[in-house]
Amino acid sequence: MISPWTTQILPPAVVLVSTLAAIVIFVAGEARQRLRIWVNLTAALLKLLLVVWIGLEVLAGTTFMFRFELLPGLELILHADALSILFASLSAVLWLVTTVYAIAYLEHSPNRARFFGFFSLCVSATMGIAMAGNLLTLFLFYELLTLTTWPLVVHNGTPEALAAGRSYLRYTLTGGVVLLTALVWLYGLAGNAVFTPGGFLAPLAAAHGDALTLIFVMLVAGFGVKAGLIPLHGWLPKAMVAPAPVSALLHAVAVVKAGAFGIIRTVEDVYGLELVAELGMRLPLITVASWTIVIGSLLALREHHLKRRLAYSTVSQVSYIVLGIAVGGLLATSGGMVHLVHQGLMKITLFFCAGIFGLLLGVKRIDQLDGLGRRMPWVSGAFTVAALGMIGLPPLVGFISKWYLASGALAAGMPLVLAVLITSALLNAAYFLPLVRRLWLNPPGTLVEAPIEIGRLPRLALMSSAVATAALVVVLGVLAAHPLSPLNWVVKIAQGYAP
Amino acid sequence: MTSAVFVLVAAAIFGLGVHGLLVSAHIMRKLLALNLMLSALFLLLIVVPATIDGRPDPVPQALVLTGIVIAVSTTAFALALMVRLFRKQGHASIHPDIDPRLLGRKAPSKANKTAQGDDR
Amino acid sequence: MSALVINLLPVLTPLIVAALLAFRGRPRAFAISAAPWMPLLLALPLLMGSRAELTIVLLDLRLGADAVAAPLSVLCAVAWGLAGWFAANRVEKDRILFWSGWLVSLAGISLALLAQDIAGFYSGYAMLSLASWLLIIHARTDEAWRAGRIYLVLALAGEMAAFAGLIAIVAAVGNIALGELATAVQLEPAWRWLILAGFAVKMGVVPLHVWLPLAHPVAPIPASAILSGVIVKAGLLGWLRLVPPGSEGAAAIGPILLVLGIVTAFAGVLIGLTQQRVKVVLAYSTISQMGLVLMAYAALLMAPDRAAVLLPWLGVMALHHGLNKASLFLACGCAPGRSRLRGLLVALPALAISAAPLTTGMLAKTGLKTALAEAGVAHGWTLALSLTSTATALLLWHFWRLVRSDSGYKTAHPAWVAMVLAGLVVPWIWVLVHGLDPHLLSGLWPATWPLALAAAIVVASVWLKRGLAPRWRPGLPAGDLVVWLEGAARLAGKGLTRLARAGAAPLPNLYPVHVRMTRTLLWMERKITALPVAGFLILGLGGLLWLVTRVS
Amino acid sequence: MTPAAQLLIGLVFVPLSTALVAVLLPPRRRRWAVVLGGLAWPCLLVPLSMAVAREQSVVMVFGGWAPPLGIGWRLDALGLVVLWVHALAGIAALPSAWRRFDPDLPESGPFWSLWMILATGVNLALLAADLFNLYVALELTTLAAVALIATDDGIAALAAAMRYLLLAVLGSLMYVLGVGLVYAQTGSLAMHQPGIEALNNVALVLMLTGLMVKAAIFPLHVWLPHAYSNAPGPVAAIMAAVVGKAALVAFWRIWFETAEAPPAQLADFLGLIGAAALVYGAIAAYLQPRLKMVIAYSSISHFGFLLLLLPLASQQAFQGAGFHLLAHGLAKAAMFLAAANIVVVLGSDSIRHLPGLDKRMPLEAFTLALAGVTLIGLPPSGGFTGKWMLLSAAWETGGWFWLVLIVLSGLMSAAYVFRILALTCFHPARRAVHHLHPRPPKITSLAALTLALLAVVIGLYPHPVLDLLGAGMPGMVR
Repeated sequence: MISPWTTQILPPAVVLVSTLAAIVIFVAGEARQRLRIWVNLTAALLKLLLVVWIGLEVLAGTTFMFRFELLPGLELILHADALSILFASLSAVLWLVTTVYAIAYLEHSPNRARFFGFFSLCVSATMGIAMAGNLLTLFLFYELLTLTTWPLVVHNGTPEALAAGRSYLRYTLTGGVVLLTALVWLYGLAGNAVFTPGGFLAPLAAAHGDALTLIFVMLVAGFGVKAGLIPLHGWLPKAMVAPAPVSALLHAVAVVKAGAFGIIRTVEDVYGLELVAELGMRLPLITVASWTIVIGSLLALREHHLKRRLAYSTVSQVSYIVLGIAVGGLLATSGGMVHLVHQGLMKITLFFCAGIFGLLLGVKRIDQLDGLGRRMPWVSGAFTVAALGMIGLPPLVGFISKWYLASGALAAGMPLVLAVLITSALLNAAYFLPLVRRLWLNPPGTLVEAPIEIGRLPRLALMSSAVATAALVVVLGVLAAHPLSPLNWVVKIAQGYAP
Repeated sequence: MTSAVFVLVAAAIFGLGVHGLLVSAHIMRKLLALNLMLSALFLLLIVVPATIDGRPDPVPQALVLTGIVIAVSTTAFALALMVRLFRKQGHASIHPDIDPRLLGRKAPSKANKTAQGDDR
Repeated sequence: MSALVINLLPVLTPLIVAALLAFRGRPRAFAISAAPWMPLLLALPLLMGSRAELTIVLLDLRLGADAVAAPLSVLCAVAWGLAGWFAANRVEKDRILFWSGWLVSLAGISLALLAQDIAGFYSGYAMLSLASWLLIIHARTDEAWRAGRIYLVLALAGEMAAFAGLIAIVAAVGNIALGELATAVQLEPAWRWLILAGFAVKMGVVPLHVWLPLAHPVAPIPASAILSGVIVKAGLLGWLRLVPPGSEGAAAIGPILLVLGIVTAFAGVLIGLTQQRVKVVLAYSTISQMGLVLMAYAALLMAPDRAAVLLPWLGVMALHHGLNKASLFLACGCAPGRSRLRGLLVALPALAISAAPLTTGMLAKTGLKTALAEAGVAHGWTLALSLTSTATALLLWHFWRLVRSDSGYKTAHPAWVAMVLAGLVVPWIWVLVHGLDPHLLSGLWPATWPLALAAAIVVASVWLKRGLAPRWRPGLPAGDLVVWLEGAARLAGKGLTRLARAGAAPLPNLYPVHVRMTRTLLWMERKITALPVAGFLILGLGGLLWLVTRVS
Repeated sequence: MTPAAQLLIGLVFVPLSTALVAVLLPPRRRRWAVVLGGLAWPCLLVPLSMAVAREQSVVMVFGGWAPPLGIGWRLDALGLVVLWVHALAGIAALPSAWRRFDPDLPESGPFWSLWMILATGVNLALLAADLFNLYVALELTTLAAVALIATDDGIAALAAAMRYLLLAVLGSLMYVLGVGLVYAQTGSLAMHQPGIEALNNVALVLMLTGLMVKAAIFPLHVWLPHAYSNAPGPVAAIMAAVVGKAALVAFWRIWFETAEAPPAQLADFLGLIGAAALVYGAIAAYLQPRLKMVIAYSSISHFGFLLLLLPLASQQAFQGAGFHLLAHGLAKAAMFLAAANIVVVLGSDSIRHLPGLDKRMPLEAFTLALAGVTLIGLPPSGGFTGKWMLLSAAWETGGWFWLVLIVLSGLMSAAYVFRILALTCFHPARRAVHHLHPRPPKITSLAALTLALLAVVIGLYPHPVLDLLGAGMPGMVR
């Protein structure tokens, strides 16, 4: 058995690992590349180990809880339940991969110390969000995330990067402000309460129904900004000017997922789905999510810039999570939550590949993809796998999420949701299959720029990270029923919420 | 009755002073006006409390004494400052259109528009 | 364990071989040489008849061969294998593309055949649909792309419809074994219709048939052989799996399907007669034949208790049509007009398909008639059936006249011969193995007169110095309906893009505002910094505060 | 008289005597004297804090002369907090001042003693327990501040100093007028006169207006931006940290202590003025072409923010405002110190020179960022804590307008802070080389950084300060 002291110290430790890494990187400065690489990798590995450890302990039934009183009656709580482990392990794994990728990707670019420093900070913020034990802590790390991702977005320093950064801040800070208002209000009503499955607001519903409704709307809006719920998605496609590793991490784990995770926590652990339904907020939430799914796909359809198309696809895909949560019930909840992981894997693969194309071949637009399959079969293969997964073709992970979401929707008696899912699947096919076709079947076009030659090792690192995540997309899909698969983990969680 | 007269007089002087302080361009005039206001103030301080009860009140006297000290030092300091200013810019006035405050010190005159250009 | 291996081999081996294609040099050569034999692996589970369960794979995958899959497995093993042999020598262009599509679709159909749970079946089916797209667009001409696009749209839409239906089942009872389906769940009719429609796309039931006439001509010959011979039957498999006979409420929809079937049977022939391209004609013949299969299936739904007898008959129909149609397609690549022998080799399957006496076609017809009899359908239907034979015969005569002048490969390929023989023999073996009563004598006359009628028409038309197809040619394009559909789709696409553009209006750029603000502000600051203004501001504010205290 | 009370004398006389000694010493020695004095008086704060924590306030009366005639000093929690800001900012400013006012430079002469006189004035203003005493203290502060601004010999600085002087004097005259009226009404000058009937509104308004001038509350702020932005770096830092705040504290005192029940509508009106200041300052800061101007206008915006305490007027709000006072003071001082170094290196603080600075002066860039975090009030930082307390106070009093306003204030600060950061670290022109002067010794940057860090860290462990401020103010609990 694990000592109580350890149960207290582990959650903050997980958060702080990458913070320390960031400090070391900042202090070490630009020149010390070797040191930086080692610090990055060791920190990533260490974090992964810690998360795994905590995960096993949680599986064994240990409760992790770290409390720190920020203000009288205002606590900073880090805890670890199954849900936080889900998110934490996802970001830990993907951080490791992305670090490898980023080291290779930025091999010759300036300001690497700054980049990796904020990169690590951003990850520790994400960890904090995963481990947060109450809304205040969640909000705190949510704001930190905004702060630490902004430098990454504007990293290139080009005018459009700055513009993207501005709109990113406009959106996220406004969202943060809305959150803060809701938070104050909520604390005024309910005081300092820990996340509890099924929510803790039910007793207040009778007295302050309208207030709770309004707060719910504000919370969802605040988190929805990062989750890219339409019409709060404007920043997302712009943020594509960031370097590929950033957009990969932003889209797969850090930012959008933080928003979705916040919505999950709000619905499941603060309000509880029953209360949400009671307040008449369930249907609107479903509507917004469905609307985002469809419109996002349509917008992706009309984009001819590769990364922007991927961005809109993110907008659409992340709402699957919200949709699953809002529909509720064991199946749909599992489907939504497992999509947190699955979408992350697929999307990060897509962005890795897009980044490699952009970096090595200068390919930015879709019509430049022609015939790249011959040029880089492995990367194109990874891209294809992820794209097919996005469409939801069996036996890839996307299929598993879709399967659970759809059956959950019907089990909850909502055939329209099923219609939305099917429409989105068809639209996904409509905007992903042409890319696959261009990669493999079109005659190679002429490159806009001469291919850039990078060292063998970096090239290997880039490709292997893309291929690794693609392999995960396949394996987790094929072995979905394995007791240790994300699916089963999520089903455990969902049983806690929707028995 | 008499006190009322004093109050009125003080008010009038004070008003004159304010006008002078604000409107006149030359700093010297401003300082003179300032001293005018001060004396009006002292007059008021002496008169007003005395109207409360018959016997003279020591406190205002003390206040006025302190006030006079402060007034003198302020005036002296202001004069010194004025002289410095005059030596620097050749005239003893602080009209905002003359001083280049909105411009970078070592990079005069262009800072403004280029600065706007910066965060495009 | 062995059961596991046996059931996994037909699915995994093609995939592994397909993966080998990716590596230049020896692996690729090996893969191409090994590919044609892959279908034979299907024989293993069929002969062993063993079942396996992989609790950690997909959503608890269950595999095994059963009576429903048996005829299709045989068909797949034989037809696909022989077509593979043909392809091994005849496909030179883009072999990697061809073989990867070939192998993956093979793996898909194997999985669909062997899977015993819903998710597994759907996975195999989806794999098949997507991979056969690769076979269709193999030529990569504009025509091929168009055919591929239309096929893909229809296939995906059908898949989604089927998905919706089977998800409805899953939502009710979870991912259960297909065997228990009939009894496990009662379904809203709407869902059942979705399933039927979804798989009907593969079957080419009118009006969902439009992809067939476009896909067959552009695909390489062996590819169209299996498309038309085997892959279309996957739709039948889907019906049998997900709307099994005996599931309640299914009997009610039998008659509707019956009508659909007869309509399809005649429509296929009529449109086919107007076509001038060999493979298009064959495609339409396939459509009409599928109409017959649909009728048989409808009868099966109406008489579920006789399933034990009717299923084998359905198998006979599938085998008969699959093998013969495949050999007709292969014929297109063997210049059949060049010698008497080749003419015979074309005539045999053609006669069989038009149900000449003593051919497997007669068997099929007999089976269908018994099925209808079992279903207790009025006698008029059998007459209609006989007429379909006449129509088919005319269509195939039309085909013969076109194919005679066909100049393709000059040499015949042994695989073709083998396929023809298989078509002659295999259905008979099947009948004998299952101990079915072929009704030889009673079936002779009903099988003869339609052909005689057809012959008469042909002779008459020749005697009248006319082509079989009348002078008046309704200029139906291949894939009739699809032309209008495409137009509609284009309009819809325009609408969608416009909508999308409206959705993503860019944020206004605040910059000009920003400059103006700066100017205004600096001006204002300069103004209020001037001492008079500042001083009066102070006094004014003081006065204002005082006024505020007065109001109450 | 308690021993703690004795220390109050130290707070005033240590700086004062240091100033006198500094005048007498030869120029080369002055710095040393001031360093000693500037480090000495903060030490007194430690025991005093304990004393204040024990019994809410430390009071002393001179030589038995009871007020009104005698002079009484009183140190309460609020004063203590500002004193701490003053002390920390002063210590942090030492290195930079040491470098800036090298004895070999002509203007260095008066600076050191002037600084100590300023310190004396500020401490006195924070201790003053009666209205007239406060006047004297503020006057002293103003004169010293003006002189300090004038130590930078530029025309701009002199003009700014002169403008500051004249406006401040006008303000203080109005204040004294008000004091006179108060005395006429109550016959007492004590700042807190329990049990008097409602204060004469004219007097109240006069005093408040006078103090608003000194605290640079919009629209009476005109002297501040030019004064701060043209003053020498360390001077700007010290002034930004305390001078305005001393006046603001006095403002609060008169509002809550002297006028026990000020008219409610006046409170709301002042709140509105605060709101206007908040918005105007933020916009102005966003549009400024010079770094120090940006920081100065942000001060104006935050003073407006602090004015929101009046309408909220609850003990919790008071805690929040006091804490924000602390955090903001530290952050502002840090920013001005960093800006001072930037000016030294670039020879200008025009923001068009900023791009690429993070390479040459990473510490300064980092300081600006950290202080910015506090100004925006992002968690976890001192700014956030103060904002949160004020927010929950607004929620409790049901002041929705104020709540929304406070929340938006963070957004508005974010606008100018991130503009500066974007320019400094990420602008395309970042690789432009501009001719550079040798950078000041690292310790100056470190001092600034420490202040900024402090401003953030207090947000993590605010309890001691909040407990200190827990007592609130008389007339606060309505």
